[in-house]
Amino acid sequence: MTYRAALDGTSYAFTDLKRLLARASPMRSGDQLAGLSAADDVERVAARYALADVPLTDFLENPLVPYETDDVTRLIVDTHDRAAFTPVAHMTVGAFRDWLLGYDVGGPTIAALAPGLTPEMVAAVSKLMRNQDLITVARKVEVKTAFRNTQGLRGRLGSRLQPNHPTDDVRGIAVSMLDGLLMGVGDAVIGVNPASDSLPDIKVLLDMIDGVRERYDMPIQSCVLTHVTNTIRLMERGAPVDLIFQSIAGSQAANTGFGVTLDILREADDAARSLARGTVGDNALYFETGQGAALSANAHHGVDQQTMEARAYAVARAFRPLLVNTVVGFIGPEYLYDGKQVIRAGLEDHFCAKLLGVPMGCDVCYTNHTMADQDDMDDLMMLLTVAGVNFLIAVPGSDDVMLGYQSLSYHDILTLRSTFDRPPAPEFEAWLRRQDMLTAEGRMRVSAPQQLGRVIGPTGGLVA
Amino acid sequence: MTYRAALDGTSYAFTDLKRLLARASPMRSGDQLAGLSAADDVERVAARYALADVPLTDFLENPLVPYETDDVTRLIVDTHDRAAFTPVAHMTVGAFRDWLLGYDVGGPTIAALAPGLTPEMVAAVSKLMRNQDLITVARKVEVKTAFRNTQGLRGRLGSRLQPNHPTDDVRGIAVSMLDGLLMGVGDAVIGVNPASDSLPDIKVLLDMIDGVRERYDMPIQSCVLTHVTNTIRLMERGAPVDLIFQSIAGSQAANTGFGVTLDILREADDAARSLARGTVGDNALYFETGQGAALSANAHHGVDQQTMEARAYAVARAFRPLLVNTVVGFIGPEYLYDGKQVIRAGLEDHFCAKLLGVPMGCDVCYTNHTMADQDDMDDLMMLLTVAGVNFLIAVPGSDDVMLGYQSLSYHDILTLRSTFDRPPAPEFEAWLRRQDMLTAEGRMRVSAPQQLGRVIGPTGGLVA
Amino acid sequence: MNDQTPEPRGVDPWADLRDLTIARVGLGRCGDAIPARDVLAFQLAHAQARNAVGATLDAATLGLDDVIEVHSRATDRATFLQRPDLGRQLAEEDASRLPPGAYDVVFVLADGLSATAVTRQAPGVLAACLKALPGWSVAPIIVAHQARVALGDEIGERLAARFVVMMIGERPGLSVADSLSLYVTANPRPGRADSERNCISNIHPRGGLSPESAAEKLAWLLREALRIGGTGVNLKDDPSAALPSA
Amino acid sequence: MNDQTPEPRGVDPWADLRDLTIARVGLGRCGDAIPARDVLAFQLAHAQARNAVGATLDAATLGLDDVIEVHSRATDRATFLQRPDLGRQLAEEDASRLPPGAYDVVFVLADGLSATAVTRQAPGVLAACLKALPGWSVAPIIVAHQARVALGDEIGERLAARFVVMMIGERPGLSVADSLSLYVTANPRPGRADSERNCISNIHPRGGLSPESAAEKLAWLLREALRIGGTGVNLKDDPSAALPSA
Ligand code: B12
Ligand code: B12
Repeated sequence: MTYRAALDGTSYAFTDLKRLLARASPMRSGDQLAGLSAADDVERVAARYALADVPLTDFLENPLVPYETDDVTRLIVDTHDRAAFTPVAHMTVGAFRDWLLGYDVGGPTIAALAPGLTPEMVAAVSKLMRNQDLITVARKVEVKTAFRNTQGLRGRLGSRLQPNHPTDDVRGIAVSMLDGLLMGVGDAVIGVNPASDSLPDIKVLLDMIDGVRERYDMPIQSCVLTHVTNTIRLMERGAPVDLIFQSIAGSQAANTGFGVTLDILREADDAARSLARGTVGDNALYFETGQGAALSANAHHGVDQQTMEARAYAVARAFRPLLVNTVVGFIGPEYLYDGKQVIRAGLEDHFCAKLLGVPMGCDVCYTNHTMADQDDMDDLMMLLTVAGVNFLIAVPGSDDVMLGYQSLSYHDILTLRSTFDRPPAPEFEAWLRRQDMLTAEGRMRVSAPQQLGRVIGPTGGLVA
Repeated sequence: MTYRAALDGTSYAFTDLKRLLARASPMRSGDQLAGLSAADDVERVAARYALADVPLTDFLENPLVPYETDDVTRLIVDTHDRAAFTPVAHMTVGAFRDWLLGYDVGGPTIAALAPGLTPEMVAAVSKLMRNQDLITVARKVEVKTAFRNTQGLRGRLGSRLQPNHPTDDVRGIAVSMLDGLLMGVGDAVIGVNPASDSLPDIKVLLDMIDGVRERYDMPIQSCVLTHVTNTIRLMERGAPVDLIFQSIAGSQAANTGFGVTLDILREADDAARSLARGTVGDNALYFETGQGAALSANAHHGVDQQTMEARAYAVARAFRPLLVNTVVGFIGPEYLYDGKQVIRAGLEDHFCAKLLGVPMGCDVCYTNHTMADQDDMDDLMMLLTVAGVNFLIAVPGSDDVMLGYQSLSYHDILTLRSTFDRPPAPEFEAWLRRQDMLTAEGRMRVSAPQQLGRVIGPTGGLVA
Repeated sequence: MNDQTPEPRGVDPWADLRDLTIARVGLGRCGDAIPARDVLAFQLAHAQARNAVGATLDAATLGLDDVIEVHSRATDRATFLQRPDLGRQLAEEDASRLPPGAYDVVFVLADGLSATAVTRQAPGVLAACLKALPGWSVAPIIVAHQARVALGDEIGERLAARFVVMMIGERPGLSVADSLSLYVTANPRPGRADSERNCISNIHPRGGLSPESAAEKLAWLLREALRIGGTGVNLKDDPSAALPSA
Repeated sequence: MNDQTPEPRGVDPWADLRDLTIARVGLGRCGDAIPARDVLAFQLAHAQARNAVGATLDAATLGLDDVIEVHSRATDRATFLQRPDLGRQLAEEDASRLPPGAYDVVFVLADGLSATAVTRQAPGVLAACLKALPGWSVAPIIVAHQARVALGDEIGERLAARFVVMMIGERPGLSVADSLSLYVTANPRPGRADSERNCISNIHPRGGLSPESAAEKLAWLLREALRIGGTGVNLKDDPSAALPSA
């Protein structure tokens, strides 16, 4: 089906929905790389005019990636909830945008709608939104999840503590972890990316973090972000696994490139739930996504990268995860060229996920081959906090010494908490208070490492 | 005096303070145009290392623009308050940055310091700050002023209503004004830029706005932004002048290019005060500034554009203005190339002005020859609101049909008020309530133009 | 698209008022935001305005005889945009083509930031100006490429004209991409400050100044400048002040 | 610069702990923020890391005899950065220079995102690997320019090697700009997914993996791959699982 718009006498035609969506996307290096972008800004606006008139039902009737050969499409189509969709079933994409922005449409209304929305619909509507619109709508929605604490509550901001080390040295990781805990970071998860793929090495890390958690009776959850199949094996061997991690993407082929299937994820979910290690909730999966992952695996089916990203959220929500985050600037300038593109993508990803009911966080980050710097990250972290992001990721001094990129620093989390009055998860906040790490005004004291000294012994030896 | 830094064995020398400041500035097209930028990022960081070690007193001893030939320098030096300066007199620029960020240093401390700070000191320290630092420090400071309402109160956000028209048609301007008032915009000032330089034409505008103000008993102030010498003449003829406007810059030569001297500004201030039209205060001047104005007039004395801009604030504060704003993206890409540079400059300008005790607002804007779009403006308007900006400028639908550039829209002011819970000046808020234009939750109702129908008669005829 | 307006759909309370200005008034609201249709209209105008900045001036399309074409030192559009300093200086090879004469005024048609403005408005405005200045000795018409306002200073000096009038394209706006300005400078020479000029702006057919009104204002300014001995901030468009001494 | 630390100046409670990691721990605070000295150190590292991305690989400096140099279809650094697809395909003229042989393994020294990593680490790592694989039939060493990981697939296929080992420069980080990875792929051919490879990363002297440890891991992976019949997610670095069947 061809979509059309006529502007000032010139008429523009877009031969199908996926071309229309791609042409309507803001300028983005990944879509240019894939040869999908609009030829110029006028064509881009023409595509948006045409898109504004597309009925939402068109997305149900015309899957962008074939149902027959793609299990993500099947998941989207087969789990679509027609009843939930009813309130907006008669709308075009343009009307849907305006409706979402209305005062009458509150968080609960949008949350009730989520099972009736498909990733393609939310990607489409995001393309008609300015940055402020993405923020205005996203901040209406509260997506709560829980394991040993409660994430996603309005007015709070979670954080992942990411204490990576180039050789997964357990003491080195413990030092970075200590540094973060002393700054009140880590309620969302203490999550290590392991440099190594070795199961015994990974088990050492899980044991160390769990030991510290138990010793200090911390209401947090841990995770080592190795491949899901590794984590399943580790669980079988009795390792203390709280959350199971996996990178996911928006097509079956892209997930195959990551070495995962929906079945493996189902197996992981069952395994985690059966352990029942959560105390206040049972959301036990953790997913990362990022625009460009599908294209990078040549598994994008001619669909623009932001729509493919939104499809990854459909995968995520099927498994009721505790945490999902886009590692927005991580893959590099081939997909998001500069700070401006990273900021826009971060806001889009957060918006789309929240509309789909996904507990969305973000790794506000960039690589050294991207045209971006810490000023852009300051902007994005603040904008996402305004938008009500569930959690952000932080590393010591913004420098991830294993993954070779820059994320936020622990200090940045402090800045956000002070500036926007956003405490961490309530259970974790109470714990910080019990440890006397908070001042009366709720600020983190400057504590010497001895405060949690038993994490690391005085000579640097690990006491655990 | 030469300033030095050694990095990894390479040593860098900067022959004087103005070169050092220029090399320490973030990459910026105006400084590149002036041939003042660092050669590359490493030299830029080297300059910052050297700058961090410069004692603040160096700026007092080495004026960047000669005292003998520049009255702005004389103003800065002659009005410098040594006693107020004492708390930081021993510090280097680097120590000053860290001190400003400390929890102990609150708004009142910084406000007390202001008369002891020179524009060069605040420009210098801003160069060692990330965007978040500029925000963190600026939001500590409250700069209050008043005329018919109170501007600059913490937790509030003012707005200028800018109802321009290509031929200053009084009815056309009234329509744009009505549109803004119905959206609760205009407490800072209803300020028209006149296309024409004709005194009779300008008087018609002043009479119209003042008539509407009186009829509705609105606690607002008006201004027609013509040349200060025009406004003085108009006052002599009995025109209802509330605020006197002038564009100013950071050197005597640049001000000469604008056709003003400090004496003319003094005369203006006296004239405005003698009318005593303010009800709750007597701040009666309004200034606009913007990075690049001095360079554009070839009056920058080899000083980087951000430092020259901060010097304009020294001119401003000498006249206790009600309002000052940077028209940050207005002059064009020759001075601020893209959205990133505009955002950074907006945050710098606001920070520097607040540190100097200036009641700072911003025209969040860009021209059509700049690499920027409305998304960048969304980002900047939100960041400035977080930073506690006194007021922002807005025009109908973001499109200034006379000046040919894009500012914020009236709607954007609504968005900021809702998102950050920032009502306008208290006197104006009370007025809106009296007119029944606010809902119980403090949101602006959607009112038909008939609400303030007497501004414009039903057939479009001006009733005033 | 706008569910919040209290009026029934179809009745637009802004309809009459909208005729009074080209400003984007009465857009309606969805929550605090601008409705989608107007957001898109804005984006389209932005894309078009950006294209307008890049347009170039073709002297042949102006329909004028005997113009002298000159260039600034900015050799192309990209350089022009980034180097305003070069746009203010005459290309070396063009200087010799401007011999001095006993001229009262020289008109320069300069692309500035909108070549389209010059193409569309300048011929009409020029004709009206010439008509409004009977008896004035007018230098050959100059067409200047990649020109900023201050380029007129060098042109005027070389031609030894008493006044230079730059007819220059203003930065393209969203609603009007072809607006022309006249900048008038007495005794032009490089180094003149903007405070030594006067300006008549927003000449275009979409609610802007008409060629006739612009010409009338120009004629008034030029005569007044002769009377007070210069242009600039001291020359006020203020008939009531001028009257007593007139 | 840090007034808030409760400890007396000069006593740094982090001193010992800092030896355990190159991460930027214990920075101190001014309010919520990082002190100026560390902000500047960060900015310096950033400027240097950005320069490192642009570095190019000079095969002559590797000190190896008889290498075959090949290029991807990305003709220069800028193209390489923007077109990962081209970095995964062999330049047409180079294909013929890779005749098939009966090789167990081919080592490719590939610049990837850090030519410096290859220059500094690859010779040592290669030597250790060759030592750890006695009896293996090793193809001529390939040096690949403007190369992504997947370029090894085409190289391995042309040489008819059972395994390809890409020794490739990782994206430069702030603290380490010369870290090397090994990516191992069995039965290489274009179209292999990343799930069909294994990876050994972070090989560098600043707290990273040593050449010997990397070589040992590689040898283990290659032997295990022979045993289970392939590389990828099914090949787990999990000695306890391998043991029973060993
Ligand atoms: C960038 C990156 C990614 C990107 C790759 C996309 C892209 N276009 O660049 C994304 C985010 C998709 C990714 C995903 C994963 N990654 Co990764 N990744 C990296 C990182 C940070 C840099 C790699 C690099 O510089 N490559 C060099 C350039 C020149 O290569 P390239 O051709 O441009 O890019 C290719 C490789 O990066 C490769 N790749 C990336 N990660 C991995 C992981 C494995 C196991 C393999 C075989 C290949 C692979 O995929 C790219 C496309 O072909 C490294 C850390 C490091 N310091 O090296 C971790 C790293 C290599 N990844 C790792 C892991 C575990 C994963 C995941 C398996 C995580 C998960 N549980 O799902 C997934 C799946 C990867 C897969 N496709 O099978 C581990 C590997 C551990 C190990 N020794 O096996 C590392 C060391 C760090 C980590 N813990 O995250 N990754
Ligand atoms: C950009 C601009 C400015 C910039 C100019 C800097 C720059 N580098 O571009 C800044 C912000 C500094 C500025 C300042 C002022 N401006 Co102004 N400006 C404009 C604007 C929006 C666009 C001009 C344009 O497109 N020029 C074309 C390009 C190609 O020229 P250029 O060589 O690149 O730039 C030169 C001119 O723009 C010139 N210029 C700019 N404004 C003015 C004003 C006057 C009176 C003169 C003589 C020259 C002048 O200065 C630039 C450097 O030489 C116009 C509105 C419009 N629609 O045209 C108002 C406009 C021309 N400015 C106006 C005014 C009143 C002023 C001020 C006098 C305000 C004040 N009270 O101080 C000051 C002082 C100007 C001066 N130097 O004497 C009025 C003129 C009214 C009139 N008929 O006289 C206009 C029409 C609109 C307005 N009300 O603001 N301005």
